[in-house]
Amino acid sequence: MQATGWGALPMLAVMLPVLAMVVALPLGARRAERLTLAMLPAGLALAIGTAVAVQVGGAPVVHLLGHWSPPLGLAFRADGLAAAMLLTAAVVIGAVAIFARADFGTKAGQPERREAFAFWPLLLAVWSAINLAVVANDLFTLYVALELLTFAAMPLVCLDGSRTTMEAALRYLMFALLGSVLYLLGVALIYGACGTLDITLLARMAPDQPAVILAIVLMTVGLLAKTALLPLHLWLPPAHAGAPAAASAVLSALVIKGSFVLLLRLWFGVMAGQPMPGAAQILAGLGAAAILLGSVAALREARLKLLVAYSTVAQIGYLFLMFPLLASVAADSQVAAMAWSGGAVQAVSHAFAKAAMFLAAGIMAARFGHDRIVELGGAGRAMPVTLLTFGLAGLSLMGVPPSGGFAAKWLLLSAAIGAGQWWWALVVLGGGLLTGGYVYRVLASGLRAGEGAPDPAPIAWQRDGVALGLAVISVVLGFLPLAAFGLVQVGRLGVLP
Amino acid sequence: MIADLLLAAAIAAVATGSVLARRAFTAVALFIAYGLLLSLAWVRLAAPDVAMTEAAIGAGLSGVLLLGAVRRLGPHADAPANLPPGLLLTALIGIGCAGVAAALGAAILWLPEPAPTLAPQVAAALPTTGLGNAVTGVLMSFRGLDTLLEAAVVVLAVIAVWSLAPDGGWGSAPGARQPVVGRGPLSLLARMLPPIGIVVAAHILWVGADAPGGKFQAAAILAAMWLLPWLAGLATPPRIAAPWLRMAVVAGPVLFIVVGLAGAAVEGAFLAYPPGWAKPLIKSIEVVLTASIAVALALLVMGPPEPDAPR
Amino acid sequence: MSATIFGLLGAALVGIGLFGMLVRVSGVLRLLSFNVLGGGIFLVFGVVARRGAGAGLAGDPVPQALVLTGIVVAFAATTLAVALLLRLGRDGE
Amino acid sequence: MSLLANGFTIVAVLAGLVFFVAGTAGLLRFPDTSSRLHALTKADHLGLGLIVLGLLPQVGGVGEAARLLAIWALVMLSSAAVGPMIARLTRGQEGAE
Repeated sequence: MQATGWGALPMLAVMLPVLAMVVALPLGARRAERLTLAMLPAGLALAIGTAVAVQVGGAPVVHLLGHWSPPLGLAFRADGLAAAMLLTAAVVIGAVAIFARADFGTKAGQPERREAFAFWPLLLAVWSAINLAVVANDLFTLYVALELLTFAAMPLVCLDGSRTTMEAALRYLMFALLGSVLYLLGVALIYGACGTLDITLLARMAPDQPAVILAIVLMTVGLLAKTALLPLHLWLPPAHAGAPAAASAVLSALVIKGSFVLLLRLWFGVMAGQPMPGAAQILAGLGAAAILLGSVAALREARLKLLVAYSTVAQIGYLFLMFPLLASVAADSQVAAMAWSGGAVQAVSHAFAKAAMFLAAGIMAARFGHDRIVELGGAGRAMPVTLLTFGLAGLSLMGVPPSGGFAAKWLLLSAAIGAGQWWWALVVLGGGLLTGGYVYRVLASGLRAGEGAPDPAPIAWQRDGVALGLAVISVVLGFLPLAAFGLVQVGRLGVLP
Repeated sequence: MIADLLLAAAIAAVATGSVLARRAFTAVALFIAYGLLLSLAWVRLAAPDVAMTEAAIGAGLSGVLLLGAVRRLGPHADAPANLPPGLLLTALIGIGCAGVAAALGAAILWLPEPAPTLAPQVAAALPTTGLGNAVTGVLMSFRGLDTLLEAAVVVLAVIAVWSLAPDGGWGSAPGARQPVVGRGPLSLLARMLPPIGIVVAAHILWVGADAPGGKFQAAAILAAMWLLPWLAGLATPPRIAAPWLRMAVVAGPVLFIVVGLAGAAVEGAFLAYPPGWAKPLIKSIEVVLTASIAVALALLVMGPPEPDAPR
Repeated sequence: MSATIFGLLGAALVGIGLFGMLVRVSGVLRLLSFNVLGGGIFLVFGVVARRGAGAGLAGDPVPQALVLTGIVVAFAATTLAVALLLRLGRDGE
Repeated sequence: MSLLANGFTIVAVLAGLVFFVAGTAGLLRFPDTSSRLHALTKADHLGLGLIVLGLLPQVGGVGEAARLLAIWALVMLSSAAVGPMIARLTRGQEGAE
């Protein structure tokens, strides 16, 4: 593997947040907050730069650490999917950071608070970990990235210090640790069988030893536990619903995507030579079950934040519909390209929509002092922007045209028909209807005249603004011409010569 | 051969005992034995660096941590968080785990022959780093990024553990206050051992460039030399608000990242050391990193700040 | 030969630790099982390293270095879990 | 000379092993904690001491010999500290305070 120009961009996108996270500890809460805010434009610029370099060059951007090339050394490799995720992470983290200032900010002269001390470095840690998880090209470096992600996400879950969230955090930690060790076991087997952990080199080797197959099975189970695909989703609803709104947004939008991208790299990079259509059908079957059961749970849920969390369980299901489509057709075919784009756009548009939805839910819960859906009457009058944000994000999740969610679902639908697997198309359509059901429940309740409409608490307009901004992005993604999604095709491992 | 079989049988027995023990205290005691026996296995596998780390961290620090947890939880340590699975489910899980172990064993037996290895490449590239210990070369040069990220993980763990502090104690000293034991044997040990331990740690760090040893092992010993007086009630840890303490935790990782970024600026690649500078730079990073990791490991064992700790 | 013995031991330890993690209900015992499992996985790395001996080295130093990193990361995970367990135990009093 | 040294090593190490075996048997068979501790510490001191003594003629230099002796000294120190602590703990909490 050769280093390419502009390789320093993804490297800095990983290392600067790491440096900021480490430095934040001695700086203390107040200066850590300022440092985070100062990092936002830099991180966004690096992500845009990487995306431009990938798009213009038409090839992945590679940085060889210490000039050592794999297999001995380590490489950062930003392909189109990685660039898209870098951009998503930079925007979502930026919005969440601005949103969180009201909850976790420290005023001049105020003593450091525990929550404020922890929040900013944890946010920076999530950022660096997700960037690392999409650009690192070595399976063990990716293990460290996954651990970084877990160690940052777990304390975010129980930042409020209540017993309920602590229990949710413990359950999450146990699932995540089990997932990590299964993944690590796979790493050991792959090294033993192939003598390298570099994904690109492994993809060229097209290994088919039993040890590698077993490794992929173990790693897949481990990563599914971290991605929370049904039936390994049990930890997600209490963890994502219990966390503070800003943290929930990051957890649902970004953290689960790290392990998902890694799963794609394993299945369609390392194992590109060995299509596993049977196993892929099982994964998509679990995905379909997640869409169905997650949506039904969301329909029946009485609490707003839990509803949004169950919606995440359902939307994760869509991500797995691309597996059998990619596994059953030639890697360089049109159908494969559509399925790949569909999955990638689903990951990205869900990130924006879900972050917007959690932030909106957080604003409502803060204003009402509770998040019981039936008692949200009057929200439409008292906080129209918030409800609009929720609605726009909901449109994208449903897949109503024109929105990012529509683009994703339409691509998946066409790919399913193109691959002759029409049953997954039915799942996509049915899932959209169910999503519409639970989004409608919230909107209908919010638009009712409420006798107990709360006095407007002084909540900064920036909070509504960033939430609305994220929702708008999730919709606007659908206005992009399809060619714009060509970015995520650049450097797809399975189609490399 | 027979020695290996006996050792393996002993390790498996101790592990089973630890996992199935009825009382948490027994389980932890067996777990410490497990860690120590495992480090013997590492010696047999010709990995002295790992053997030292396993004994120091896997058995030593983890043992102290878990024993402390069992003591502080008291009866809670044995209390189930939820209902144990029924007999049938337990049997099914057992069959499943046995299946995983069998598949894994088969996969290991069928690993390709000759084994793929990077040893020749490491041996060929090692002279450019000026180091004699191949493991240190991998950790600090070829896969320096992993080590750097791992140092960041340790800092993050400190932040995460502190974030679990109960309300009311923010800024105070970490960990529960330890009873002062006065003139007992522990006190004697806590006074006599640290000077020796510090010398040993410095030695292990220093030879680590060329012989088995290095920063993790040295850091674990240093951390133990701080924990011992703490456990004896002789040393009160500083308040977590203390700037120097926070600086100490991050100094090593910061230096590592700054050197890495300087490499990117000067040599065109993150963590590229200029020719001839590799060994002195690596040694400097290792010294500072050892101190930082030692402080961080000790803080991790002590736990989050407590409201009843001395302010 | 010793590589084979310890390889099979590593596989057995993985099974034992996994069983403990799934069956034990007390938090501390679950955590112990996680560490037993981790020890088994590291042993598999060690066996891979030993099999890769060559070029004057008694073992492939790359997997050995990975284990060193892994042990520290696993320890950090254990401290996090212990802090959570202590917090939950203390609130339960 | 080397024959004599090797013979000494073999005899001393074997004797050390005998003490270890006896100590282990005592640890397993003795009825209460105090006598178990007695067996354990005696095995530690005498067994390890004899093994270190036996290995001394085999070492390459003063440094190695010093390290062997240091190991012995450290084990003595720690068992001297830990033994009474365990004894005190098992005597019950009232004795410990």
